[in-house]
Amino acid sequence: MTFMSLVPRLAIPLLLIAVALLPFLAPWSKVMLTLALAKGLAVLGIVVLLHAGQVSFGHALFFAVAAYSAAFLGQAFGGGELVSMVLIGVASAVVVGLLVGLFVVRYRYIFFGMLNLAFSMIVFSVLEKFYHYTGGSDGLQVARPLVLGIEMERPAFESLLFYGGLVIAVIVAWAVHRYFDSPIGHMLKTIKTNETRLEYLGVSARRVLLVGYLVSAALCGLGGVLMAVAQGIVTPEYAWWIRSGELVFIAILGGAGSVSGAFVGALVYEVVRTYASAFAGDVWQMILGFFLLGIILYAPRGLIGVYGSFMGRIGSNTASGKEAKRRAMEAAE
Amino acid sequence: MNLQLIALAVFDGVAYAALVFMVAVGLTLIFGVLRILNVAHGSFYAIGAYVVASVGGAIFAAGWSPWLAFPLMLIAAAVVGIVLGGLIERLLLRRIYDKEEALQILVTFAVFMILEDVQRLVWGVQPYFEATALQSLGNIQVFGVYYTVYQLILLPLVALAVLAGLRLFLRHTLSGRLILAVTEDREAATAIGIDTDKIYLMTFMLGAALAAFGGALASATTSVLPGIGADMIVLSFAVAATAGLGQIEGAALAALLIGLGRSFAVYLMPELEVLIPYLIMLLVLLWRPEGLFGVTQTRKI
Amino acid sequence: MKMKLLCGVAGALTLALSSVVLAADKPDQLQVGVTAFLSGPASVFGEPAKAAAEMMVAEMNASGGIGGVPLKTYFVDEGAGGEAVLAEYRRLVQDVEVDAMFASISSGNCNKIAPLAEDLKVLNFMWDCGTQRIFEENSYRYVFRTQGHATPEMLSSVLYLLKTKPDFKSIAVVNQDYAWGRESWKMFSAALKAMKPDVQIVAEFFPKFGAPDFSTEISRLQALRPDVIVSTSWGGDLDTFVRQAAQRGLTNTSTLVLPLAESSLERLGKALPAGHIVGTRGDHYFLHPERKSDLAFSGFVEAFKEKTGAYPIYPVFHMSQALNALKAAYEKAIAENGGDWPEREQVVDAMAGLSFAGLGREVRIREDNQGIEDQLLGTTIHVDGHEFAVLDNMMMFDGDELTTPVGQESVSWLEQLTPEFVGKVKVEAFSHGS
Amino acid sequence: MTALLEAKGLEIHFGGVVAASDVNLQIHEGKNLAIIGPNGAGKTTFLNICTGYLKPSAGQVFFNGKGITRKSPREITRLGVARAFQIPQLFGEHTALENLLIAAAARERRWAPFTRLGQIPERAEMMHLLEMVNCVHVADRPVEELPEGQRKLIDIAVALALKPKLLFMDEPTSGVASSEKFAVLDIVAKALTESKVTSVFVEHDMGIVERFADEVAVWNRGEVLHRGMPDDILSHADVVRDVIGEEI
Repeated sequence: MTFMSLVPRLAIPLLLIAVALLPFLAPWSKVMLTLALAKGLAVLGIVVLLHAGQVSFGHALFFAVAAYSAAFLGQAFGGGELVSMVLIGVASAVVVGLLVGLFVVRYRYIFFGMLNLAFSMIVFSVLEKFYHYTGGSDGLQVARPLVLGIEMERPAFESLLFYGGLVIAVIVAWAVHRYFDSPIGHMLKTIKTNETRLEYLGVSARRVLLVGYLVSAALCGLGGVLMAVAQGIVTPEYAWWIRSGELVFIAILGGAGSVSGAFVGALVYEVVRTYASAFAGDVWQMILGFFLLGIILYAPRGLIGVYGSFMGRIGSNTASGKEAKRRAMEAAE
Repeated sequence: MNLQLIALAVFDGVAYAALVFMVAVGLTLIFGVLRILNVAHGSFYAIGAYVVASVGGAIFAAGWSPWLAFPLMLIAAAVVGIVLGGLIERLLLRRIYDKEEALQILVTFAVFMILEDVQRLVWGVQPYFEATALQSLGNIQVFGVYYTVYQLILLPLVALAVLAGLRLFLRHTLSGRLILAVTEDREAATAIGIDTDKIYLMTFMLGAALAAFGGALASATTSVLPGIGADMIVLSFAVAATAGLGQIEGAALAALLIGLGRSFAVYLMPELEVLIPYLIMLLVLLWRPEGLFGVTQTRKI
Repeated sequence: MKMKLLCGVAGALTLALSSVVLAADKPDQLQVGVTAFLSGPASVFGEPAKAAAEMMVAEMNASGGIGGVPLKTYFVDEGAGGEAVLAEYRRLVQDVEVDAMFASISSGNCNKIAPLAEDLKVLNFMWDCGTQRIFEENSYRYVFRTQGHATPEMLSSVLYLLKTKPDFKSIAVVNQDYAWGRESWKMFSAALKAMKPDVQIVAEFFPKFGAPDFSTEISRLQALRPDVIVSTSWGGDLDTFVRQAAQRGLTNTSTLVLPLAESSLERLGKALPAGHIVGTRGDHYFLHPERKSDLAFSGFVEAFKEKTGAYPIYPVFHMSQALNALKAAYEKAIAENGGDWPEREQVVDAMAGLSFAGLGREVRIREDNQGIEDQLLGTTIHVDGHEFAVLDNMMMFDGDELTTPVGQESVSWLEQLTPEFVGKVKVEAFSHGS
Repeated sequence: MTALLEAKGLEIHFGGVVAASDVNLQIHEGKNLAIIGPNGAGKTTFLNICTGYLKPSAGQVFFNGKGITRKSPREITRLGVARAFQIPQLFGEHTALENLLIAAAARERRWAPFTRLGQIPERAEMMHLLEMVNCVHVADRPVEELPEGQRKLIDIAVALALKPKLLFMDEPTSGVASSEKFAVLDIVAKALTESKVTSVFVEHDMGIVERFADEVAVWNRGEVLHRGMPDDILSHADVVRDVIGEEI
């Protein structure tokens, strides 16, 4: 086995280590990376639905529901407790996911996307309008919660969020990976390719999609809670349609359907966005827009796909080229 | 709520619906033919408004007749539709017709993001306000309340004219019939030798021009500022989806429904105002998944 | 396990680095980060403030900077969204290691940044945001406000209304639907109900922030015919509302009270008719009755108009206050340090009880870190020489009397005011010509 | 002989086209029934009604004596009725083996989220099925890459993977090269016998009908015209004129 053929297999652990070490070099980046993780988790939710060929333009809804649940919990208990925030946040995302999901899994494609959009805009409007309960468009503060009963200073808390988030992300990514490889995960994929056959196997496509929908809602919820505690504030903008679009954007950017792509995409997006808005304040949206166009037109498999074919090209000079390419793709997905 | 207030709410709702219709009908037309949900549609609306507000501001300041405001709106809409719409269709959309729906929407989303910053670079971030057209028509008093003639009479008339014009165009001209043919059955239309490329281009330019025209008309009644496109696009999504995507007359009715719903909310429960369009859309789609006038399609096995 | 080891090594490394203590030598430059809206609707405030900051810093540096050290500014766009602002704020503090931060315009951002600044131990001036909550709910060492807050702004508006139009019966409100719109109305109505208990509130509208159209609300208001309509809106929202109200004759039947309209006067042009009440969020007015003949003031106003094409509005004044506060604090700290360049903590100590003046009257930092600023209001009038409405029948209110006392909560403090307060409050009057 | 499936008085029309008009038919256990008839006679419609894809405007369908007229394809499938399609309905991105494994997982209701599809206990059984339809060599290739003939076989294998009591096949040999048709049907027939499945198949090739059908039903304009043993039916004058003649 040559060194080159090892690279793809090591890529993800290497990237993880690099990300884990970054905050030591640039302390300010810790929170940015935490936010990237939060978005990555939510994007993973989008990826789950993309497996079924469905695109939700309203998934920021679950992000917001979980974030607000955590915020309400924090306010009700004067600070709150991180673990319960995560649990309650994710649970409420799942409950809302069930209510919304029962309706939307009856629809496909554009109607699926639009109905999700409608639900998210309703939640957005409610969050924005019912000022006395939700703090209106300014949102709610999320005070730094206790962690298992321990009060933490900001630097320690931020480190905990980042490294804790990283560990959770790795576990969740593995779990989603396994879910995709399970029978019901494969059935989810068949909603995209042939739903009729699935029904003719005696399986309810709606139920399969509902399971996927709940998984995606839970993932968005997890991302939402992490975002809420990392930022210390939740706003209705969490549920806005542009937020949902951003999640889909990142999913495509990273590599549609790819688990690791969700996080790679989120990381790249967050870095580009932060730097673009710092150094090209007038045109950061434009930069992101061109970036997105370039990806869709020239690299439809996203960053992960670019990486895969890059490794493949390097590898093809060696005897085990094909093998390296296959591994790179495998490692990527 | 007495009769007077009901009448007032209806007037407000109709004026609002007229503007929303203009944008939504372009969106739905494009979807019907190209099968692409154009997120950048809101940008055409905004750019139409900006062009009229800035050019109008300049020429009226130079002492030109205020009546030029009306032809200016038409010209601005046509220019935005042909130049911007044409460029986007030829350079971008043409390359993605065979891609997945999600990617198509994202391409228009990217265009939307780019155009947002283009507007900011060209027109800055300060609001424009150019109400010459509105002022030149004066006010009218109804039930002791002053309305502008522009909003109460002109806008609904223009919307009706656009609706009638579109019907005429689609039913009674060759180009229009070709568009309808492609809307109804894309494969069949291609099979009988219709030049779909040309139809797509024409439809996209027409749809973009309608959105820009909506913006041009709105510019006389509102401030033109960054972000108006983003709000308008979700609203016109709601209208188009409520009507059934691709339904032109349906869009008029849905716009009216949403416009009236919104203005009655302002009178009865102001808190619900922003919620109304989405609630209406949701209820309609839950009851009729394809929208009020949409058609169900079954798959052949 | 591996992770633990890595953390340990890297941790030791950071410790070693941070233990190299830097002596307070005179730096090459004094770095200041400024958050302001450079995009989005609120850039109507951010852009002029940025232009003003650049002009004022250039002028300060030309005359030796602060204690001989030139200033360098970094701008952060609040329009990029809360999360980008916070990331950039951290980067400036932790990476660039700025000496002070001016943050921010948005109250929402102030809410987020105040605790962060406290944790990062960086001197932070809330240079423009109005929320009164921050110092009422928490106490801070590093966070200061170099201007007044929403309570004196609202209270002075109510007082001006009651003094100039004591007989009005009914009032309606049209505010933007976000914290400022809601909170300002809560305070305005609390003060109004306390000092004029028989007032009738006939309608409360909170249209969406950035709403492009108020036609429906205006129809409703015309049917209701309130004597007074208050709106604390600003920017495009205020412009649109006033223009549409004027077009449809609402301004003929109701008096508008617009506490933030000083920032819209020039843009509104002739659309804002005479006879309506305008506030300035402090004593901020390009024809400041006490300063307009002052050469430093009028020179700046002219230069600003020259550079940006518009007269300075209140955020420009707020920026001048923040910069002058910084200068005053450093100079005080240098003096207290025997002429040597002060440590950062010494500068923070010097903020206590600091007085400074920007383009308006003198501002004083109170013991809760809140600035005390006087309030100027007036009624619109159209005069020759200006293409837009200017202020007449101006009143200057004393900030001390109008600012919530330390340790009290604004709304409950306003609620215990009495009708007698209107007569007791100290007022200086000016007319347009004076 | 008991009727495994019974259709009574089925009616359906699309616009002006009558696709089923008083269709009555019994399907007997253990027999292979061929349905023949000209295009547009309503053969596929009959299959669509029996498997729940279409709802008749009148009439009823019974399976094992139980009414299934208003049931969905999913419910009918779960009762033991499987279907192979004229255009193969497969999961294009999945491999041939995975297509079968998904069917097996559906049959056994394997919903546990952390079991791998490739490691379910039915794997050996599915490999055997692939062997039966001569597709083991393409087991690991995505079905969208395979030629139509193989896809047809896999489509039938997917239906068989459900272990149905009754199998509907819509033109199992269309799209298969004529030189291979018999070979293909031999494979299918063997598999059917091995799994003891009753079958109903729509077919245009009379040679195939003759060789594989135990019974034949003739369709025209939404009606069942004749029913009987292959030899009798295929020599029937009307049938020769209306159906077979057209086929040639």
